[in-house]
Amino acid sequence: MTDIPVLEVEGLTKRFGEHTAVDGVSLRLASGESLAVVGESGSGKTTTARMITGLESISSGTVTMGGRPLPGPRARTAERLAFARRIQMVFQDPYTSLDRHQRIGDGIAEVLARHAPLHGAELTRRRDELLDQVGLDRRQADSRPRHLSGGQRQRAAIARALAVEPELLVLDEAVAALDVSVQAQIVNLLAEIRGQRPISYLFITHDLGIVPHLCERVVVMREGRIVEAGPTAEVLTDPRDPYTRDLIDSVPRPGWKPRRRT
Amino acid sequence: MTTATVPLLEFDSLRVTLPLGGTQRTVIHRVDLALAAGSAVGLVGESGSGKSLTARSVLGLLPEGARIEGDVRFDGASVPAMRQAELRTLRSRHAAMVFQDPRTHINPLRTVGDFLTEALVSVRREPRAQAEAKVVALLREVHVADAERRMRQRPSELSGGLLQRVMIASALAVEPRLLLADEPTTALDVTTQAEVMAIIDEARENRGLTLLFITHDLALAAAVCDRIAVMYAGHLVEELPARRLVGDAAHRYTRALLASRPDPTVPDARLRAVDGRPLSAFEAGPGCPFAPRCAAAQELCHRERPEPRAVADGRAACHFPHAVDPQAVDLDAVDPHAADTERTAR
Amino acid sequence: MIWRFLARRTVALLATLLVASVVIYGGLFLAPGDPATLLVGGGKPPNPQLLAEIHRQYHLDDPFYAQYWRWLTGMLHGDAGQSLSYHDQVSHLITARIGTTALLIGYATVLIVLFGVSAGVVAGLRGGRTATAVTAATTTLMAVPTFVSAVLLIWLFAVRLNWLPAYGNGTGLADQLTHLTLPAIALAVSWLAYVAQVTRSAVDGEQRAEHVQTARSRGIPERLVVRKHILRNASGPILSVAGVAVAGLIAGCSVVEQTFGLNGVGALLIQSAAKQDLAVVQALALLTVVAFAVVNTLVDLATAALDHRVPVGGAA
Amino acid sequence: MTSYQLASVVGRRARAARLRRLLRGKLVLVAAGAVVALVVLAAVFAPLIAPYDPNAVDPMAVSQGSSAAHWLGTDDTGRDIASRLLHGARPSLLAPLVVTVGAGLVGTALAVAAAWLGGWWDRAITAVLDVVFGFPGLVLAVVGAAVFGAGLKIAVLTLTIAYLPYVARVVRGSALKERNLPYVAALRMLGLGGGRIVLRHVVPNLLPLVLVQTATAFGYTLLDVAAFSFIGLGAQPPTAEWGLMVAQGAPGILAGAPQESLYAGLAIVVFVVACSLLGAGLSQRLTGGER
Repeated sequence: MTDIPVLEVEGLTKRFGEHTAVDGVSLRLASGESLAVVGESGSGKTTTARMITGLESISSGTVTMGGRPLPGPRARTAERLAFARRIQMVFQDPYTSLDRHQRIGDGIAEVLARHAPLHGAELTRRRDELLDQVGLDRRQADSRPRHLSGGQRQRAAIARALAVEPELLVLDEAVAALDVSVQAQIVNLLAEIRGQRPISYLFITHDLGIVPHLCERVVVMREGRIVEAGPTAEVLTDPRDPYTRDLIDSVPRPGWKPRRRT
Repeated sequence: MTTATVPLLEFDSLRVTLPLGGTQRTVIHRVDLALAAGSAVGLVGESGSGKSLTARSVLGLLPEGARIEGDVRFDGASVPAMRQAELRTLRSRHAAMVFQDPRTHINPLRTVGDFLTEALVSVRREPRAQAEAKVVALLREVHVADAERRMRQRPSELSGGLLQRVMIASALAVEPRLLLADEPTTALDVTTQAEVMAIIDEARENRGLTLLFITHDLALAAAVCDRIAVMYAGHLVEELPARRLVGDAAHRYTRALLASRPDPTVPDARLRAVDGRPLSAFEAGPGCPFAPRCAAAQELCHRERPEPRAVADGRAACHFPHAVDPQAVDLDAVDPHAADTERTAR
Repeated sequence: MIWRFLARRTVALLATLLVASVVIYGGLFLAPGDPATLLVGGGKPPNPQLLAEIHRQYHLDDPFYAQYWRWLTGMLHGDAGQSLSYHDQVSHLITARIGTTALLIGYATVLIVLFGVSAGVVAGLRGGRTATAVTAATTTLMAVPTFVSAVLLIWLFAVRLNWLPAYGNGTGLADQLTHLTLPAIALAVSWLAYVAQVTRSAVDGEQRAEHVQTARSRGIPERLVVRKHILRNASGPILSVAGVAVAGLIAGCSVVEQTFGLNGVGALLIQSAAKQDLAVVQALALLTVVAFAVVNTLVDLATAALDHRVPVGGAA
Repeated sequence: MTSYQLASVVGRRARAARLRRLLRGKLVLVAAGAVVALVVLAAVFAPLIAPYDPNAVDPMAVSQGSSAAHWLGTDDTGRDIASRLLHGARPSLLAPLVVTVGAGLVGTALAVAAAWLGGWWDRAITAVLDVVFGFPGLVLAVVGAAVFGAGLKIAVLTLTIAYLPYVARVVRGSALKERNLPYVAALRMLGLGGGRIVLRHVVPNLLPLVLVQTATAFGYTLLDVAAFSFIGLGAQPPTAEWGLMVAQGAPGILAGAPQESLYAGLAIVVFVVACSLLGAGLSQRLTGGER
């Protein structure tokens, strides 16, 4: 089991008409590992994530999870549920990634009931346990999304994803829409969750700043291709690719001065 | 900065209330800030801090029904007291603003050239040809290649980074003395952000502009500004020289903000979160607005609102400012309870 | 790009009209029993000899597509057949009446554009009380159906005040216009209210747009902000709602013509429907659908020309 | 983010105005709701509250004005107008109700199917609806009357078909937006079936919109049905129906007895205004202030 990678992506490509959005991307993610995919707009990072999660069709290349291919669009219920337990996703916008008419707790209970033979009190107990893990209380569980702050909604989205106990969690710009002080809370929460259970992260981000706090390895994408890959500390302190260097040099930090590339 | 000269821009106990939800709600509690001519000040805060409204008050662009107490003075003249004609002169000749999202802030139906020359032709009565030559030169100055062609294009044909340069050029076109930049790079990629900031920095230097830079990014503000002013829930909580930010920030909130965005290239920099979410100005209680989230808060902090006091060569509105230690940067002092980060998550 | 857009819209228009014509013609065969009885006209007891004659004259024993094709090609040549209740060529009936209808619709259109658009613009720009007043007035007017406003207008202006004639067409342009004034108002009023409401919200929306705020922050005089930014950008939605209104007038004119005793094609449509004179109904229904579709297409084209953001090609 | 502040700045005048409208709106909403409820109750209990048989002719009391015996007067055959209005509320309300509910249900189902299934299904459904959209409702009803003979049933059927594309267009647009929201993708990834996502999540989220649409459309459908009866192709005499009453009272206007037309017309206008205010108020409550 440990030898089989959680996720293996080979030559993944996406074409929209004449435009190639993702061009031969290959990734490998071992069990419990956390990988950051860094890139700017148009780098193809989100399209890559959407192909891996089955939300976007694949032009060419393969995605295997635990040695099995992605289920097709006409997959049976059992296959779909099994896939759900392999991979889950937390989306960028906490305002639209929750059903606005469903109470937070009900949303989690719905997912739990779908995946586990849980009923009544046991279901409620498990639901509250999940909510507690992400730092939400009963009052928030009984609220609809619009009464929660951005950070709280993102916690709810994380709890919902954890309800199926996935092997891999794809975080698609999951903290980008939040205030700076709240971003840190969510990043810490994610780090803590990984400390407690065997889960892998695929962290899609444009923001290099958070990467070292969550991921051991990083790949940098530009215009659909991977330009650099390696251990986070190595890539951030000693980038090989000029674009990676450019990206790192563009992050404001003490003593930094904005410079034009041209 | 000598006290004898009049600052180009001065906020004097500015307080703003807006009619929201049936009552007059406070959106800015208190802002005291002076910008000397030629200086650059970064106004930093999270959502609901009131930083954007503070900038808007300079151009008299506050929402209808806004009530202003205190004063905003441009070159000694009170902006809230200005009549329409004076306000128009201020906007068209002395101060210009760069907005966050150029895509929505530029009329999508008209050409880039129309947008750039509009103020020159309609307000300053410059001949069209002269105005066009001027803005084409400006586009080149902000490093827009192919300026003549861009003039004839419409906003939808330009990328976000390019459009923001157009916005900057249009601000520079009126040869203002004050540039207000409201999160000009938030909608842009990091590499584009660096370029756009470099362009603003360059223009400021070449023209001796005064800059009020609104952002949520402390490090970015510190990189292009002389002084930093931090806002929280409608209060200006700290003001200090940019170069002393990292070591000498006295307000707990400023330090917390710094600790939640450590330098990614420094190994083992620790990410420290503050509990809770940023409050909006109208949610602030009677005490220090940051007290509910502050690890060092005492009983006094919840009861009494701190007055801004001089700390080193800046000011901070904090009952228990972080003691400045010139020897070491002790970020841990922000957070005396080691378990606090974890409590956040629980 | 624009030509491809034009071509696509034209093809769509023709396809719609083709399907519509099949439906209109095919409706005849939906009715239970022998379609010939329908063609005779309601009320009369079917006379076998007459039925046989009609079968022959209308080629009712041919297959459907052949009949349809004959009918359609006839229509395209201006030959809409024979009306059994009016004992006249359908095309004669129509040409004699279409002028009145066109004048009525034109009159109502002018009223809508003149008063509806300006009320909306003023309400949108001034906001506050003006907007509330206009919204209240238009909400009420939209609820007044054409036939009720017609009856009210007749009662007030023709009976009580005796200012304007209530019935008939009149002779000569001036007299015709006088006779058409009350009908045009009755026809226009609810659409005028609708156009005013949409115009108000379009202007109000632009008024609050961020690019308008930019223009104000640059010290552009308010008069220019209004003209070059607010009205310029709101003109697309205003134009398209005006188009919808004109299309609505085409559909609504029959009620007005009927009420005011005007001799137009709308009244003809109602009367022949009541007599189940299908040849006339089919011709007029097709004419209405054509006019309706052409107006809609023209408005779409004009909107696209005004606002280049409307995608005209395959890719935006 | 600053967009919040921006919104509050940009929404300036509107927000203050909306606030005032909301306060006043509550009163208006209650008033409109009361009118609608009253009319509906009157229609339901018409036989109990109407003072006369709506079809009882009284040659001794022809075209009378208001009196203690006949509150709203009598028509040209001496029938009591008040009783006819009360009874007339039944077909006048029921016919448009069937049209709106029918068009609302079928239109929503078609729209959601088109948006959810996408591709070929979407194109086919949209094309059909576009053709129907090319027929003005009244013209379709007139053709129907010409083929099948005049009557309310045929009017209801044809108007239902004519209204379909209006409902479906709006709902399809929103359903498409809804389908592309991340929460739908999230639910799919969580292993929920398409049927459950549509019925338990997407449709409930569209419901406020459909409700507002139908509430507003109801009033205007009533106008169309009444117009159809007015021109003589809908309800047939001696049925008491509002549109027909306006028509039957029309000759009386020139004769100086406008009461039948006026009161029937008034009934239509008041009820439709109440409906559209109710729709507007509901739309603010149900779809406003979300997110």
